[in-house]
Amino acid sequence: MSGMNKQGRPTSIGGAIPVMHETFTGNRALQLEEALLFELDNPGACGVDLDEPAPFTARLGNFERQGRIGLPSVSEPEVVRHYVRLSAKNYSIDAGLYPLGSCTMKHNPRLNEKMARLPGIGDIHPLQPVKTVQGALELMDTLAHWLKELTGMPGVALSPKAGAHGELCGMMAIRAALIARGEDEARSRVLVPESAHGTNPATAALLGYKVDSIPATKEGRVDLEAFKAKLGPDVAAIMLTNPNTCGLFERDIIEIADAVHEAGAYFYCDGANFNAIVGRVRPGDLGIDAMHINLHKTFSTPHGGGGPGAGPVVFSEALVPFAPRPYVVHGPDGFRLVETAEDAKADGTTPFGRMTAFHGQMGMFVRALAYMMSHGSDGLRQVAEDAVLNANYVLASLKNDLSAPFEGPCMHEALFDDRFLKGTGVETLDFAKAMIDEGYHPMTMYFPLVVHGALLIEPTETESKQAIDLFIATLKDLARAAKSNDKERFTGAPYLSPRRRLDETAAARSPVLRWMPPAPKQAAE
Amino acid sequence: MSGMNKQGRPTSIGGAIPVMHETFTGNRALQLEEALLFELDNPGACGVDLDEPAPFTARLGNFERQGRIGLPSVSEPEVVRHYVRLSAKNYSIDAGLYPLGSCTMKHNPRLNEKMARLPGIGDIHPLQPVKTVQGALELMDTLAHWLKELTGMPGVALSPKAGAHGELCGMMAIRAALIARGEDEARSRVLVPESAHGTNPATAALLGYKVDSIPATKEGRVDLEAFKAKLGPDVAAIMLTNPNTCGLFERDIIEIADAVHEAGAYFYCDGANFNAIVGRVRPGDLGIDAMHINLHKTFSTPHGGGGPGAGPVVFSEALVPFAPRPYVVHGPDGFRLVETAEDAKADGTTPFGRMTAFHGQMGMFVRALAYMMSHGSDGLRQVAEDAVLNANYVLASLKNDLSAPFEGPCMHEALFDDRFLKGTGVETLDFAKAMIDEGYHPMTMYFPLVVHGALLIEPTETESKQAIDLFIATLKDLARAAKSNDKERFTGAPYLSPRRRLDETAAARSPVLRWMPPAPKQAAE
Amino acid sequence: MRYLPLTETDRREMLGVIGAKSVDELFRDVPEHARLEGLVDLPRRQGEIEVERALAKMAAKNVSASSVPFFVGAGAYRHHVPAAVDHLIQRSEFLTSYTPYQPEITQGTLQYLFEFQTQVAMITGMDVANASMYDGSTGCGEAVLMAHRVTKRKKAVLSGTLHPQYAEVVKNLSDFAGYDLEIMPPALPGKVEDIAAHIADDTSCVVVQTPGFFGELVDLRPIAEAAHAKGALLIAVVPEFVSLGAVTPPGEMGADIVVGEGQSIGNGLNFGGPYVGLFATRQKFIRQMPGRLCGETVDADGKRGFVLTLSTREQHIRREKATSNICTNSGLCCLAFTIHMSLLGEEGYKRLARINHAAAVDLAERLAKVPGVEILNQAFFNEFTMRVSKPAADVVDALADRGVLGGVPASRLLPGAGLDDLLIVASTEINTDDDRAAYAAALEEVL
Amino acid sequence: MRYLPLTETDRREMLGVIGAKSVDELFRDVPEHARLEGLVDLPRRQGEIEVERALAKMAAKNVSASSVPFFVGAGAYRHHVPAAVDHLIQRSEFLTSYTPYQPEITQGTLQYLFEFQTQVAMITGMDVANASMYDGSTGCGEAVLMAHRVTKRKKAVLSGTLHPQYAEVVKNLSDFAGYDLEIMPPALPGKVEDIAAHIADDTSCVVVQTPGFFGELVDLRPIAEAAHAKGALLIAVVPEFVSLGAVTPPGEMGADIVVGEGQSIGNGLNFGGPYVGLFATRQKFIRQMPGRLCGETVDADGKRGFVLTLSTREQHIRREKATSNICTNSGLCCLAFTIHMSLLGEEGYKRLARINHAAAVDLAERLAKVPGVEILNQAFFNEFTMRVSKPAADVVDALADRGVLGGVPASRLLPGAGLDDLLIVASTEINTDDDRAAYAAALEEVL
Ligand SMILES: Cc1ncc(COP(=O)(O)O)c(C=O)c1O
Ligand SMILES: Cc1ncc(COP(=O)(O)O)c(C=O)c1O
Repeated sequence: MSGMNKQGRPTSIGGAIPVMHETFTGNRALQLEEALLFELDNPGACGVDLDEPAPFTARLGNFERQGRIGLPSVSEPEVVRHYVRLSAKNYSIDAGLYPLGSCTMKHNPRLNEKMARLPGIGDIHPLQPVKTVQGALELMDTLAHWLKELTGMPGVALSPKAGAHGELCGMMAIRAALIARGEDEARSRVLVPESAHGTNPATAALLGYKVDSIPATKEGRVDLEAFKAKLGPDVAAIMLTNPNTCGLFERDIIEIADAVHEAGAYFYCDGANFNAIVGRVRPGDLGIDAMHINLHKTFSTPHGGGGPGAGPVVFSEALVPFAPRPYVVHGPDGFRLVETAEDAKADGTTPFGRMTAFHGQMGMFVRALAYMMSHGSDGLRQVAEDAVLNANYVLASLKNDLSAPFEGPCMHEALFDDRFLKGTGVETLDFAKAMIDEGYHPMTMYFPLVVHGALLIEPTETESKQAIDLFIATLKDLARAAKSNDKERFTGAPYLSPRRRLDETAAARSPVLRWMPPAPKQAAE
Repeated sequence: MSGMNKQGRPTSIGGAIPVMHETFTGNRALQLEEALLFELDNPGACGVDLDEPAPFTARLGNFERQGRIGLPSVSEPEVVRHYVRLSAKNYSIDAGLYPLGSCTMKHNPRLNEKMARLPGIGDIHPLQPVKTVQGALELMDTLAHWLKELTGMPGVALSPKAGAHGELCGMMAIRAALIARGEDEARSRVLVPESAHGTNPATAALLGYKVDSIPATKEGRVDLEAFKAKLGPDVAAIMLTNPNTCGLFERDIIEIADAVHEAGAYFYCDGANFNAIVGRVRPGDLGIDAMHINLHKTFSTPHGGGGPGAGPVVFSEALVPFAPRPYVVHGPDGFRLVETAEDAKADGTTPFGRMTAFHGQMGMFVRALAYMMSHGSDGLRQVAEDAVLNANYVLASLKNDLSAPFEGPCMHEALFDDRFLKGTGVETLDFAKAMIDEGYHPMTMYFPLVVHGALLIEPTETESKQAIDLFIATLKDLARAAKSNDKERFTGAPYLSPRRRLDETAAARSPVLRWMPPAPKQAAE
Repeated sequence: MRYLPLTETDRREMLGVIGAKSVDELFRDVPEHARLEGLVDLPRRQGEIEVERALAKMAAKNVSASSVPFFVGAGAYRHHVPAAVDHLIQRSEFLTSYTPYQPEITQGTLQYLFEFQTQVAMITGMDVANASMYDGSTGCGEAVLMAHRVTKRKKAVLSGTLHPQYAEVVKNLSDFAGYDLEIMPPALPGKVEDIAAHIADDTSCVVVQTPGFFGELVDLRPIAEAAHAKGALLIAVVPEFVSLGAVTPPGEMGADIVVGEGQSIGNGLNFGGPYVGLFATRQKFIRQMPGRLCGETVDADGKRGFVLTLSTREQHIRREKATSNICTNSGLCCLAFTIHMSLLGEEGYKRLARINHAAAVDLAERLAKVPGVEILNQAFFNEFTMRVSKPAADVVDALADRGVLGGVPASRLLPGAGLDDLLIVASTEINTDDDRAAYAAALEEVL
Repeated sequence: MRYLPLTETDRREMLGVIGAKSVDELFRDVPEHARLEGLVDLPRRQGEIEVERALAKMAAKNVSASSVPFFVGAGAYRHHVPAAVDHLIQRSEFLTSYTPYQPEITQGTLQYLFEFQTQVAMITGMDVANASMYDGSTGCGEAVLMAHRVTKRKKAVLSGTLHPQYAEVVKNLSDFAGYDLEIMPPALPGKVEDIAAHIADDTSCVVVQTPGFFGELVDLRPIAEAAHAKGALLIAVVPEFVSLGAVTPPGEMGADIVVGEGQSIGNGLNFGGPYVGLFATRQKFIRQMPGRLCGETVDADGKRGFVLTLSTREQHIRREKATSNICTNSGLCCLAFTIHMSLLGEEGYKRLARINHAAAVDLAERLAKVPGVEILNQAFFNEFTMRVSKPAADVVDALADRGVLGGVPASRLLPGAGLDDLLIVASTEINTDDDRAAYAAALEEVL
């Protein structure tokens, strides 16, 4: 443990040491305030040097833009400083443990960033002649091969843009299969466990399905009996997350799959948690029909403050024929792209359609492939094992300090509820905010919904034991403080971040969604 | 001015708002503590994957290394986090105004970083066959051309590694010329103004010269009479900085040059402040014989926390024949390098020798050239004008709040002394440290030596008026506070930085210059 | 393995704390026959050197846009991205952070999203914009669904100006979600598309692209009028966002929703993704918008700050009642967009647009002189369509053999539509005069 | 101009505050005839696109090491630099900060310097190291001056193992500073250099390189003994720092000062610079060291922190009495070094060294089979010298024509020394078996 850590030092609010808390600038040494970009506007400044084109006759018709747009004029040094200062207001994986359950905030190797920027990868156009992008198609084909091998599934659609888009893709394939069977009209219900991520019901609803909720057992898993009772000839599919959002493996998954298939429905699996089992379990061996894979979770493409991601979907034999365009095939003259309905007809397939323009998130494909190749079959298996080990270590170490709703072992994440806070006046939210002062990003809170005041911790495999030990010690200290009436440490938290607690209610009540130029000052004043 | 700045808010120490000042981890939200690398050691972890070579017969003789070196074993995620966390403890130009006088902390364009990383620039070996590096030699030749045009001097040696190394190079050329004239023995004295940067006397002394100090006038410039009185047949050279380290142009520079030359000596100019006059004044028009140019100042190659830099030296006709190897020549078959004494003989020149292995700081050359080409002749002139304008604006705005020892106009930097702090109990150092809490890097302090408690402010041309206005307002507020007895704000400062004032005396008294493994614990305890 | 910090010793100690004998025990909930005993059939771990070598080899098989005269567009455009952009988006604090759900320690992301929303709203001439969609095509699909929600109608009309793959995406979504759709035939430049005639009382929206797929600028005003007269919305689609530096924005021509592809600003070609969907609308529709929104507020000390807001529209709160299922969006691409736009500013953005237009006009003039070429467009921005005297696909292939990437044959996206002789060509600020001369010369050879 | 934030309005306002009519007034101290009225005769400002194009064009005229089988060494070595290194050194906080004179807000730089010093001391087997010199060659010059200070003597002896350009740098400095020097003739592998015989009572130091310029490893122990017996110091020079992962460090063989070139770790070839000089010595000599030193201390709250220390040795405090005139050093290259070394760690560093050695042994074995080649070395690390049957300079040229960069002819650095048939060849972890096979094949063709 670092000699610099103050473990064991008492925590206090206020106190005797002279702490300077207001400065003239509002800055706090390296913690710098930053104006809005628009407030930096200085007409005449510019962050690029572009020469005015030589005089020519415009051919814009009547569509020449008139008047000011309102964009601020800022020089390059100021622009760079603006974003560097903003960046310093963010937490990141590179700064510390980021235990957001379900989000899989793991290390993002810089090799992958470098590979994505090779001119032969980053600087090619999706509609160049295919003979000029054979390497790109090879890369996609290689990625597809890895994904199929790792999941044990025979087909994959690479194009979905993120997990939720993958869900849509998978459910569309299911729908297409049902249409092909002439059962689309009849099957209007989709079963979704209570613990599911919001995208699952949203996806099903988007396609017009009725969402039917499956209750959970006391062990945090699908209630098999309740589930079977809900099955019927009007069920199109089940959308099940496995490992589930409580961080648990669905023990009955094979029975579930069998029952689904028996009922003539399909089994969609939310694969957001594939990182827990990669290399150790192949979803194809569990009876799954379609599953998306968040390349930005399991395969570490950076989350980038909210995206972009990539959500390839693997398919069972039953669904492969319906997988969307485009896809890559390897023919005698090299790689080809099947892009249009005509191409598909020629290829003898029946894709349900197209999810997006072009071919998917190439920039994420190369990163994910670099990650996979770096780990290899052995390393990926170790990824799952270490992720699960780290989570169980957290669960075992904290179960007496926090409260755990379910028995272990867990998979890649450890779920706690708020029973340990009962009577303290501290809520899950407060507890999380106090972690900020300690230098941690909070865990996922209030999700999954099946548990009260949930605290879902996913350390991932890229955290060291040393880092996790300090994290555990900190949470123990916080739990102790909460229980010993040190309420202000929580309800006022965070104290030390660039901003203290933000008023979200006010924000939603009268939304201010953009900057507006200040009203011109009145001449008389 | 930013709406987020708290100008006009009173500053107080301690106070009523509950400020949490100790955390369990020692972290303060985004301000994170970080252990020493060695404390992260975890044998078995490793940040690279290298395969053991296939068995082979070593040919190391008896020199196989035995035993542990002691290097820590750390995985890549931990290494990345270590340095990201360390970085967050640094101030930088990208974070804010960095007004270090004489150091020229200006914006570092990222284009230049990108250019330095082109494989054809960053990934070529200095001893490849010259026919495989024609573009590199062209680049050096182009840079040389720009430097000669900008300075109005006929020759340049590119190889010196930094400013001080350039000084050495220039003084060696002077010495070589004196040797050629048979006057080396006779000329043993070098005149250096009191206000000179430490490298000037150190350089002269390194070459065995007696350093003779020239006093300054009340106007902060070389005392012409005193200087002339010091001239004599034993003087080898004068080393003069112009604009000088008080930020002033040496008005009598041409008279000085004439007198130097009349006395049979040479005129070395420290060109660290060339940024003040680039494009407006050519040192060649001032009678200078040799001058180094800090590419890392005037031409914005990044300072990198202390280096690397580059210090090319331009030469007058008198010194060109002695310029060191290597240099580039353009012949009928393209560019050639004159590397060895033999090459030079063939080329008919008489270089004094060699400053360094290989050919100099190519990585800096490309950055500097990209910077020059971006600005062009017009932009570079504007650089000088804006640098001087910004400095004069600071001087004019603060001269009534701080105390200015010399009349303006100044050149690229504004010098203040500590008279304004008289009787406040606040010293220059305290004043500077209080700036840290306000989010500023302090200016250069206690330099130049000709002024008491000097505060030397160089805003550079890449600061906006808005940024400078806030800086000025902050210094005014600090000056006001110092004068109104708010002493604690200064003497205890900084309060808000990652570390508070560090004990430099203790560090020097019993130096700890490296980490040592902790002594093994005694078994009995 | 370099990315895995745990050592065997760590693992043993941790298993001890957990009270498990082996890691296998932790996987005991996995049905036995589904537990893989050995390794999957894939290569073992590799070092950086090997991975880099393998991927660089693939990359080397592609012709990169920087290596040839390059004129390919049709929905993705090669522009110069200032070096500062790529540098800044790689900062750890941006690259390796998550969606800003904890605003106290994600003000960096939140503030740039707020600024991004403002820029998009200003440029499109709309009131508000969201914090991005996946890309232009999926944004287009979402816009149609939103129009259905707003109008409570079920039928959209897609103009023949719309990028065929965008149309396919809308159709796919529309079909599966059970909505109606009318897709008009390709709208060739020179012929006016009478879309107003297709707007009926049950039409929820019309979707029109400008510059259109064939490069032609479209007058949205009459379409907006016709749509509004029937209570329908006008959705304007702008895949080349640089155009709005020179061209009247849809917001000033009556559009109700503007969907854009932001790739052109700050983002590379990337073989088609990731890109960034821009989505702007009128204030009154904000509660029907899909995607994340960032809003201004204050913190406990009264200081200005930003938060994600109106999340009651979103799946993580509203689940099956959400306006969209989108979760992860295009965060980092927004950042690239907004940084590049900040560098450009008002003047730079407009000038960039003028340079693009000049480049395309120059190219059109040069190519028009090549025998066998007819330029179809009247009013265009940086892209136009030409009729060539041989099948366009063959022409493009033959040009590629001569080291020129000359554009997109319409038949690649619209096979069997009788458009085999049409070639869509773009020119931007990255093309030099030499590039355009090389194109004309090569085309002359090929035709 | 994109880097200049001031606008004409700003300038006017600021001149007003200053009380000047024009900026010319601010330059009034410049003698009139030295004021340039017009612009210097150089091109005008250019945008990023143009600058990038021009420099890329120059770059394209060079054969980059990554594009061919590459075996050039002789003081600069191509190694794989992990991607994390280059990413991290570009962080604004490292790249755009100054020398850490204000320790409260430069702990980042200071801590890595402290760690760097520790790594260098450990690897060389010495007590302490400084925070870097410009490069190995100038560090070597400084080491000789330091030895003169320590011993109060004036004469150095340079072994024939020393890189000829290092020797030139030392000679240059030594001559101008008025010291004596003996430079021994090139020490070819296979012949033992009797340097001990050249150590006299007035000898301040002997300077020996290992691996030597011709790749041969040198036994420093007898030299150290001989030097110490006469009260002289042994300065060991290590230009290929990867070697110390496999080879006994100078500190264990009696060296008093170790000078290294750190380029091999974390830093690219860069056509010769910037590189990073490593400088280590015994505790007792610290006050005679040149360059910056970082030391540990505590802050006002008692927390551990770091500062630059012992600056009374340095020019900014001591001026003409300083131990050196060095100011700016190689900060960012130290950072690259220390990050790469952190990634390597004990195991990685040693393994990297073994891989290098294996690569060179394999290459030597392959080339030895080529008719006309004789390998001279007995004990070497990743570099060796071969005698070839034609002038080595011609051989290297002919190899280059065949797309192989085959090494450095000794005659390039030692012309006229009768060594025209010697070729110095290095192989590192970046070379594949195919690379080495290609070399052997090309060499066979050429000889
Ligand atoms: C369980 C689960 N399902 C689906 C998703 C949606 O994935 P994405 O954000 O990539 O659309 C997430 C991501 O947050 C998730 O955690
Ligand atoms: C006036 C002056 N001269 C010389 C130098 C030395 O230059 P360098 O640090 O590049 O060796 C400096 C830099 O600090 C300086 O300011």
